Amino acid sequence: MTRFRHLVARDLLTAWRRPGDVLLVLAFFLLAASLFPLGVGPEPQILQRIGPGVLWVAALFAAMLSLDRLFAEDLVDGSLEHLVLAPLPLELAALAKCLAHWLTGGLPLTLMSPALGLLFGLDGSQIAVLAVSLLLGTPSLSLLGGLGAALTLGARRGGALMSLLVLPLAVPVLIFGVGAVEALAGGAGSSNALVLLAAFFLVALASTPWAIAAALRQAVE
Amino acid sequence: MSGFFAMGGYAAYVWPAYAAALIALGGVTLMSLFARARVRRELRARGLDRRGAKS
Amino acid sequence: MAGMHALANPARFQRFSARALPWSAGLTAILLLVGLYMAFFVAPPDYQQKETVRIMFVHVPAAWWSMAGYAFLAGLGAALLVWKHPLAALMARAAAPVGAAFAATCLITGSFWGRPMWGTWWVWDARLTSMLVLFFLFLGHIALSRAFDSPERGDKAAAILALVGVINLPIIKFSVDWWNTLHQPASVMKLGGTTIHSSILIPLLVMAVAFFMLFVTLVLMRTETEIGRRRLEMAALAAE
Amino acid sequence: MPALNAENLACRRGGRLVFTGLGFGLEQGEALLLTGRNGSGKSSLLRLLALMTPRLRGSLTWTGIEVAEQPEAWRLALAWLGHADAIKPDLTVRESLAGAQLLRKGRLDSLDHALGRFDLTAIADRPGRYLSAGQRRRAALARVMLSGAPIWLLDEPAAGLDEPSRGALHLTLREHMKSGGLAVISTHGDIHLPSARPIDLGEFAPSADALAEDWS
Repeated sequence: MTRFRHLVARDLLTAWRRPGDVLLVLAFFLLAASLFPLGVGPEPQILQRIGPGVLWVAALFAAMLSLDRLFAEDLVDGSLEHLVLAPLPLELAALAKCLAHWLTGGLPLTLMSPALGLLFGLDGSQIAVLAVSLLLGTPSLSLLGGLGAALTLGARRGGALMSLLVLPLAVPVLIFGVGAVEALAGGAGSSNALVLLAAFFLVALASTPWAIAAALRQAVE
Repeated sequence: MSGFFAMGGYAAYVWPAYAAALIALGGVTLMSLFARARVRRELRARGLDRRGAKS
Repeated sequence: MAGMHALANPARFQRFSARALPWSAGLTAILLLVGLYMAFFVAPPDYQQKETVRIMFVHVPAAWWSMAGYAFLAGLGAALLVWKHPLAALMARAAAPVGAAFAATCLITGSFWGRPMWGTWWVWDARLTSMLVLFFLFLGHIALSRAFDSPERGDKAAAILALVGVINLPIIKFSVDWWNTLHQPASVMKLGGTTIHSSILIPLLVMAVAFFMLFVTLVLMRTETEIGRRRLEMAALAAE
Repeated sequence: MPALNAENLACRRGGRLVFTGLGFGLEQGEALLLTGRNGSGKSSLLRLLALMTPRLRGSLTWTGIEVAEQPEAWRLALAWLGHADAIKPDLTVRESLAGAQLLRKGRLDSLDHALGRFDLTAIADRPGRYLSAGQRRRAALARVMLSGAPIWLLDEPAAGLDEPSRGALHLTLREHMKSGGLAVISTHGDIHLPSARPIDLGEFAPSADALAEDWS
């Protein structure tokens, strides 16, 4: 367990010393979200209608942004070899990297989402459910994103290819995430969408680490 | 026969749909045939085709 | 090559496919002709959708075999990763584009089928949207398998993706259906009424088998090509 | 049966058969010096021993047990030095070495002896990005020394080292051997150890027909 905690702490320390990376993700989230009113027009009722969807898509892309550094730097500087050779299971090491990615990516996005909700004129309950849905959904993005990053290690045109691989798999997260906020309007309550988000996370937690480990082993072959 | 092609007035949907299927499936078939021919020609040129290679 | 399966040896596979190809190609052609004839001259127009229902005879088989094709890709992925089956990688490389072509066929014919009823070229119908995501999964598989300098590396990476993809496919399908019920409660392309009358079912089944044979024929042929390509690469490497 | 015994090893990388029929036996306190031209498979052999590159054929046993059967225990017995030094640009030398310790042994021993041996004490708190190549290499060697692992797999450890550092490396290697450790070292003739046996990988290069039978 100390090894797992150490890996997470190491990446957090690196992120702490390079605040630019986290700020870049947050800046992109804000920028992507603010483009839509410019494109669609400032009418409040339109913005409120498309707000949840826009914010979720922007968060999805923002989460993808910071993925290329997840394993690529370790491969280049040689620490990926030491990760593969570490006495802890590679699946656990992969989870540690994804957790660190979430703490420096998904979580800040979630904490920032209320502010952006105001940009779109969302009301209190919508902002609250949006934040909860992001909280439940972004961990899955870190897992799927981690897989995309590991699979494209050493590939040509890694960045764009990674999004092509990850985004189709992330469709359920987007659908349930936005669905949770929109369910409020229908008065049906957003609990079942949130439960589905949590269920997806459990499936991702069960199915992704082995794939990331297998992809990492290939990268050091 | 012309009645047949009219497709009960829906000719504008049925025929393009079948044309699209022909293009997509025919296309992948043709591409596969060309690729096979090209590789076979290259294998023969290098004397590696089945008859030539030690099996 | 430990754990040799009968057809695993490339040369033995090529002898098999050389014999099997003419038969499967011939069978495909015959079935297609029979199926198309029945689709246009035997099957009656649907009382509601009228003649447009004939698009179903191409759309539905394409949908079936693109989904089955992706499951096949995942199976090949498992064969490559778990049993180190040497041919699985080449067959996956051969099958992915065929699967993508079937998915594309399904998407295009589906939009033509929906056109008269909704007046729009693309209908965000649950099945079509899931098929669109499946199409992206095929593209991802093809792009990933070709994204590395070493083909073996690409094959294994794509195999991992296919395995994760096949686990997520039903979840994606469920989420799209769930999303569909949120936005368009009315379901869309009913398969020509509740019970499918045999006059429609038989042509559909014939076309389905025809499409299956087309899939098999293309995969056999393309696998043979991939073996040839890999042999050319080996020769080039050995010559260095 | 030697402590570390390899028989009939064969390895394929990038679709090419790199070597075949390679075998050796290492007792405790012995080292194997891998020599041979570039591309003869020195790094591939090291990576194969570390279970990173898959083994096409052959067996590898440590204390009589096939390593593939208990990979975790085998990895615990290894210290690895690759081409790259695995020194993180944003972490200081001390943090990198302490981290490597934690990752390997799950606990922290004193770093001072290793830092002193490779003359890193003065720059111990400098972030990795400000280190020169030689300094990074010395930090990587310090990590190997700190690992306390019985088997060292070193890929051209002396590359880029100045004279004093090379002396420190030889001293560390001799200490490791004396304490019963083993080492497999790929080198370009810059390692001189009394108890080391050279092995030229050129002798295990695949013959022409060995290559052909692969893709008949």
